[in-house]
Amino acid sequence: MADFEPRITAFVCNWCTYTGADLAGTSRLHMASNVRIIRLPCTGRIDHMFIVKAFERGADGVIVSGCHPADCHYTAGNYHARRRFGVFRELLSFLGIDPKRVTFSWVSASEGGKWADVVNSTVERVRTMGPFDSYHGLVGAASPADDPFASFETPAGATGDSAAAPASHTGGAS
Amino acid sequence: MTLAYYPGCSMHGTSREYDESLRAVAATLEIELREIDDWSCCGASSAHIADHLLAVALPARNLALAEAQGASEVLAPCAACYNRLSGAAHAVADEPGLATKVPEVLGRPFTNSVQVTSIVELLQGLAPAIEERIGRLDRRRWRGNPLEQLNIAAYWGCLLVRPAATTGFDDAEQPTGMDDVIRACGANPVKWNMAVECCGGAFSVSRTSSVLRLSRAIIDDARASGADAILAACPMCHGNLDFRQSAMNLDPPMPVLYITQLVGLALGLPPERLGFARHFVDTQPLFTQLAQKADTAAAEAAEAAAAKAAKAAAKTAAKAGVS
Amino acid sequence: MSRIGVFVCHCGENIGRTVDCAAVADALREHPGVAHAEDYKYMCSDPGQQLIKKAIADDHLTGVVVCACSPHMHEKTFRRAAEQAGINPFLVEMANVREHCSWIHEDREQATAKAIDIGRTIVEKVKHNKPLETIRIPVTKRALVIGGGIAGIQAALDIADGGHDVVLIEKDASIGGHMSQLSETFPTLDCSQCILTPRMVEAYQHPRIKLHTWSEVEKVDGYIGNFTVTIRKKARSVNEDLCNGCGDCQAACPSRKIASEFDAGLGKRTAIYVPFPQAVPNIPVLDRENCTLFKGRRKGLAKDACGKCKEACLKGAIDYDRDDAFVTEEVGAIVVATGFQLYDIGRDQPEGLKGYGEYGYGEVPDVIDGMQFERLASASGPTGGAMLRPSDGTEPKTVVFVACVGSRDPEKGISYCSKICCMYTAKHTMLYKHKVHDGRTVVFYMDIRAAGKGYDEFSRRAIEEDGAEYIRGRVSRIFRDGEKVKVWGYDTLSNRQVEVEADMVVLATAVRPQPGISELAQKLSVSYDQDGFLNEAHPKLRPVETNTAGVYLAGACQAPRDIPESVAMASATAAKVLGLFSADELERDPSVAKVNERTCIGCFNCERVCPYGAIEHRDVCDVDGHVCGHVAYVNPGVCQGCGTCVAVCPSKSVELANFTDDQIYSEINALAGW
Amino acid sequence: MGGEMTLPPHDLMRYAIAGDRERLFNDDSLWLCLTCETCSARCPNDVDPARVIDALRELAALEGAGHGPRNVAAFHKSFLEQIRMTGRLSEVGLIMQYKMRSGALFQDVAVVPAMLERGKLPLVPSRIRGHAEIKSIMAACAREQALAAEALAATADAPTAGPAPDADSEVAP
Amino acid sequence: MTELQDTARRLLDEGEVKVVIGWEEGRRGVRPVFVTSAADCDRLVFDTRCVHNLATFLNPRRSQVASLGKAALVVKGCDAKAVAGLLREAQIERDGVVLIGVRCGGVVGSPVAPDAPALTAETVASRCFACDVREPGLVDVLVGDAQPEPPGSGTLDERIAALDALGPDERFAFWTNELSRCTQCYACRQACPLCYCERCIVEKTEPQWIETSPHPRGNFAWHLTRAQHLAGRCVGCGECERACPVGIPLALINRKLQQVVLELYDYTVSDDPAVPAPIGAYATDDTQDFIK
Repeated sequence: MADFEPRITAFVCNWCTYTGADLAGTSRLHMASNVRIIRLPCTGRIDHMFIVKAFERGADGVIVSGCHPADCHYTAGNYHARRRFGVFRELLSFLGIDPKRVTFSWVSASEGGKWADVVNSTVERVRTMGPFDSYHGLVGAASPADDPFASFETPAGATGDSAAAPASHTGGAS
Repeated sequence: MTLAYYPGCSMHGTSREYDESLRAVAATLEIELREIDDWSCCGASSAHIADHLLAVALPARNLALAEAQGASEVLAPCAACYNRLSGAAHAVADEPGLATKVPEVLGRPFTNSVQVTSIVELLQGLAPAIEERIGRLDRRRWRGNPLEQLNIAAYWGCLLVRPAATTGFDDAEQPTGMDDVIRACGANPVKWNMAVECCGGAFSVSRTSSVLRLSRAIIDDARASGADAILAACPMCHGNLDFRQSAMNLDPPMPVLYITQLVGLALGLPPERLGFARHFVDTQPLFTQLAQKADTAAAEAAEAAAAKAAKAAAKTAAKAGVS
Repeated sequence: MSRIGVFVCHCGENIGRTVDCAAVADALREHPGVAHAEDYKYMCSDPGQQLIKKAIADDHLTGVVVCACSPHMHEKTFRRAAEQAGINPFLVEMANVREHCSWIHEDREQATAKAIDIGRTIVEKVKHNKPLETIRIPVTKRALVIGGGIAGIQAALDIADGGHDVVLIEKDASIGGHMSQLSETFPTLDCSQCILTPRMVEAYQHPRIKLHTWSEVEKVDGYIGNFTVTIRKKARSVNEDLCNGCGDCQAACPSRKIASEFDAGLGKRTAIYVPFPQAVPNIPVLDRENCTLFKGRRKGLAKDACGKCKEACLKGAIDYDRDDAFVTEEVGAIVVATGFQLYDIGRDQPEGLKGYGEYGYGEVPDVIDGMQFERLASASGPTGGAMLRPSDGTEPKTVVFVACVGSRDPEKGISYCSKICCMYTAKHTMLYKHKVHDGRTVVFYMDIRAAGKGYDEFSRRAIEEDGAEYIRGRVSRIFRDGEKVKVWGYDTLSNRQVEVEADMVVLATAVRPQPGISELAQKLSVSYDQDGFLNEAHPKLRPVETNTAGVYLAGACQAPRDIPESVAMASATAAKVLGLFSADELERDPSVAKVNERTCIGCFNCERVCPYGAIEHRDVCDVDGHVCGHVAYVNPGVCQGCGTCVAVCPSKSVELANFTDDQIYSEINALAGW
Repeated sequence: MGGEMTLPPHDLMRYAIAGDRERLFNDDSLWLCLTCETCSARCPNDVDPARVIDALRELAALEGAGHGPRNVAAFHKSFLEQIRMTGRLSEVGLIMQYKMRSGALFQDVAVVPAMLERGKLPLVPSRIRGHAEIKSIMAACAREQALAAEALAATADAPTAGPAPDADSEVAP
Repeated sequence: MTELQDTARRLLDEGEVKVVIGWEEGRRGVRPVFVTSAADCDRLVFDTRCVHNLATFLNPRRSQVASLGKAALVVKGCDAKAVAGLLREAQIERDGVVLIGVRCGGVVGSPVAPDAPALTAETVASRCFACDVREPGLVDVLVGDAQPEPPGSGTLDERIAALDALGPDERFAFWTNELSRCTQCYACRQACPLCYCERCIVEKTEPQWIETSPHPRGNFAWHLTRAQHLAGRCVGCGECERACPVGIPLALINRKLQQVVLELYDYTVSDDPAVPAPIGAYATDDTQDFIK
């Protein structure tokens, strides 16, 4: 899958990784452009549903990154996140969603280089894993060609009455 | 304890006494040295200067042979061979591509599984065994361990301690392993400054003037630090310090012992079996000097003991008198 | 329906070079909810901000998105501009298309597409932004200064002179810090005691400064304006109120062979001691580690082995059974001025550092470090100022000074330059020559870094007037050779190996942060870099602040600093503190959590995870008034807005303003199409 | 050996950075290095001068810029020749070949009897069974070097990055 | 089970409780019963068919039960763990309920036979294997005689191990097939004693994290969230699986997370309310091998 350009959503904490990414910018460290960053005050704020929703909306990989243990601006947000995602990662894997699609990392405000590595290595790893068709196909995620805001009118692919099995639902027993 | 043994080319030639003393000590300490069958030269500095791949392949061939012959650890007493073998093992492990390129060049399988050990690591590990065995020697024949009078400077040279990445078993700047072995043998290690300076190595033949300059500085510093002899653990260093010393016309000359010879002496092995006769700087004066010092020391000790006993007897007598 | 204004900045060339700003503006103009979109060369400039104000007025904007640099740079600038134009500042957001896009990609097409996505994500977020009013909380107008060196003293004096109370804590028995150990200070060579002691006394006698020496910070709770600091007053074994500093106890103390920390190990002190004659407060401390009485007690002896100091004390101030006491102080701001320690070249090193085996790991007696030389040169030092070497007390005729020992040496684990050594090494050569006129000084250096006012002239004076031989090259080995100390080096300017037979060698070792700085940093939740120095909020724009509001940095705890810089930083922190105390109430970022009491079921997961204890229980009464349950309530004053409670709330009953689920959901949705 | 070199290690690094082949290869300093690794152990900036010098020597050999002073080159060539022939190094073989190549016919002649007396000069070189292997190893390495030489030649026309050495720069004898 | 009946009668007579919640003989096997008068206490039974987790009736949201007044609850070991969960999360006060613990030697798996069969390896419920609370600790009164170790093998753990052995894609196919039958009726939520939220996240619309149409997108999101909310809290009573009208093996997911929480944080769900749940607490040296 050499030419496939994976779509990666990154949930990062404002104090460490976001500023680390800023530092990567000020140091002009070039990296893959497949990652879109969503800023949160702390990894403690990152809910497991963010990851699921990112995949549902077409992401092929997700990055969750924040302050190193003991460095959290709010003292313990990253500790809670570490426990929450330690469990959630196993749950994802048990339900068949390959945890290698999700990168968890600590990147501090002085580690611009490390952020570039996390981005590049995740993009490379997800590129070799290929698009997340199994999940996107199943859940009828918006494919790039669709108008991104179609999902606002009716659930993607549904024909009016959402109770009936939507046309695009290719999963199920088949 | 059995060990694969990689002698290296000089063990059968210029440093035969090192081989003889090593085999004698090994036998005494029940270590079985199994020489690697059909070993070849490690290339020393010449291969190292010519071509990096050759410098790794030549020693690697010996590691491959050791592997094929079922060894997990190989002893390389010569510091240069130890450095090349250990360097090759690290190069194959660290440098990308070598792990596949080297077996290809060797034309034989090579999984880089053999651990390379230096003579100092081995003897430092055996120090307790040496001490314990010295304790069991019957002292009458030896009038006490004459080595206790021996002040000796432990000379490491460069290839045993540097580069730290591939040698690394002791501190690169202030190594102490040889001092432990010296103390285990009952002798006293001398505090001096040139332990890790280079002796001139391969220039022994092609640029002897440099060797004389470097080796002389080492011997002078040992002398200034009160050493009666220098302890070496490498045939090239021994060659430059002992064989080339005649050109330095030092008075008195500085005897240079191999570490295995010192251990041999401590274990009570006769000097003939340790190859002292092969030295250029005669070691006999050193032995006679040690023996004399041991006698005088024994005599003084006897006198002091007698005086103490006399004083104690007088005291008890006085006390008896009083009560 | 939202009417959002999108402004795409070229940032001169920084964004424009790789991102087609006009295309971004056009793309976002088509986006549902965007009423106005344009691009401009310098959005943060005054005309740029005018564009925003004009658009807000003309197009009745309900939200603004500025596609430019990181919010950490100009979020405040644009929010202030929007506020002046009449809309709530929290309806303005930045889309980071510079650090996160234009600077890190080359392909123009990819960078532009990414910039559009980033812009669209933030536009979607702003649609869900709510107007927020800043939170006002009361400020305790008292400051805490940690560290009684020159920086701490200066900060305390400035704040106290500014009319506010200060609590000054010092770990050692007396304030003064490393400066009190120095003999004379560069570049003016004035005696450090003469310029420092008056400041120490002034701080001691200042009515608004409360001094705790021999004390350390145990715990810090609360947040800016409302810190509660627990201070551990270590057991001094001397009652500060009764002691009049007469010194009889020190005279009576039998153990007199303890290495004095103040004299950097060269001099000796008694078990009960005052570190130096001009100590403030002039109250001794009993070193329980080396005191015979306490050694006996630790061995479990029935009868105390000593007690001479107690007998000698006429005021009865000595009290062996006094334990560590804890004091809590309520303060509104904290200044950290903990200073530095010198790198030690010894064999065992903390994790990540290596010692100098090639310099003998510090086992050669006549190889000393800069602080030890200061003590030799100081009149109050072990040799009374006479230049005598530690091994045999003779006067060294040749002294070699080695610069950059540890500093600029990534191999040993310290890559930075310690800044002050070039200057104090030049000073040392002058001090030595002023005492030993016929002596020879040799300095091995790599580069002379004397960039302060009058600094270079000072180092030239050391060479031209006092005859210091400066040799440009590193020293490869230092070893003891009989009575001499042999130094092998190289002179790269004359391309020759150099060997100096010296009588004494002074190493200018690296400056490192104080031990225990990382524990203190974690108590203050301040971050620190890999060398252990505390991280400032912004290296250029907020050098004395930290990311933790209300905590400020002064002096060498932040990076190697000389005295002028430490004093300047100290006054800067004082200015910040006085600014904070100038208003009765502190305006706080309104991005705090809020509980929807109707759907909260009172499981209090949120209370368990809140690091600031901002969650309180609120009773819920049924129709006829008696309590039928409890729900959570977030105290807006305490909440710092981390959002951990939002993530652990199973029923999503708590929302964090400005980072609500709505906003994040819409951001994720906006990425659906890319 | 730094004292005997006109270009001690840090100068070698400087000219290597400048890519000044002229200055590096027309000087014996490269070949006076004993790889005693002290420079790499002491460099404060994690530079590994020992490896750089090794590489420079290989580069010199590849570009046919010589093998250093006659004696040193003679020693190393003879050393490798010994290995090629018997798989091991016999001192006698080495000395003979070295003398022929270096012309130092009478060096250490006086010492030979003392050496023989001490049994330190085995006259019959011991040949290993696998000496064919050694030849193939050396041949393989030589091939690799040849490939490297061609690759280098291809880039040789690219201008060397270093400043053109000015005419009067004093070149060591 | 006269000891149980006598205890219930005593509690009602002394007026300590207003209602005793237990099991009674029903038309097709046993069913929960709310005994409010001493006379009805003889109807109380306890045997291997009592699979329900009665702790769910302590949920304050069940106003019709709450309105009966202070209750006494008959609890097996697993039920007691659920009560501990409710106490831990401040849903009930310890002195607001009387717990009658019953020594339990295991119950039958579903479907529950009308008569009380002897327990064999096939009929026993998979959750009873290696049960560590055959004698519940969190009780006011303990009735019934000691029970032997329940028979049977760790079928639940074996099935999980089998799933773990598959690759991610095969597991994804397995769960896609299982979850495709889910109609989001939330019976699993209603049956669970620890799903007591008045307004569940799935009913939140602004934003609607979990889509409630029976479409794979919502199904995966719902079951991921339900499992994550129960991580370190679920006592493994299996009621959710038993309540599921389309027979989705939900107990597998919860049991897997029990294993994960034990493996990562050495935490087993206990009937001691003082021990905090793992999610919501942390240790500075938690494992972080999965973090770069």
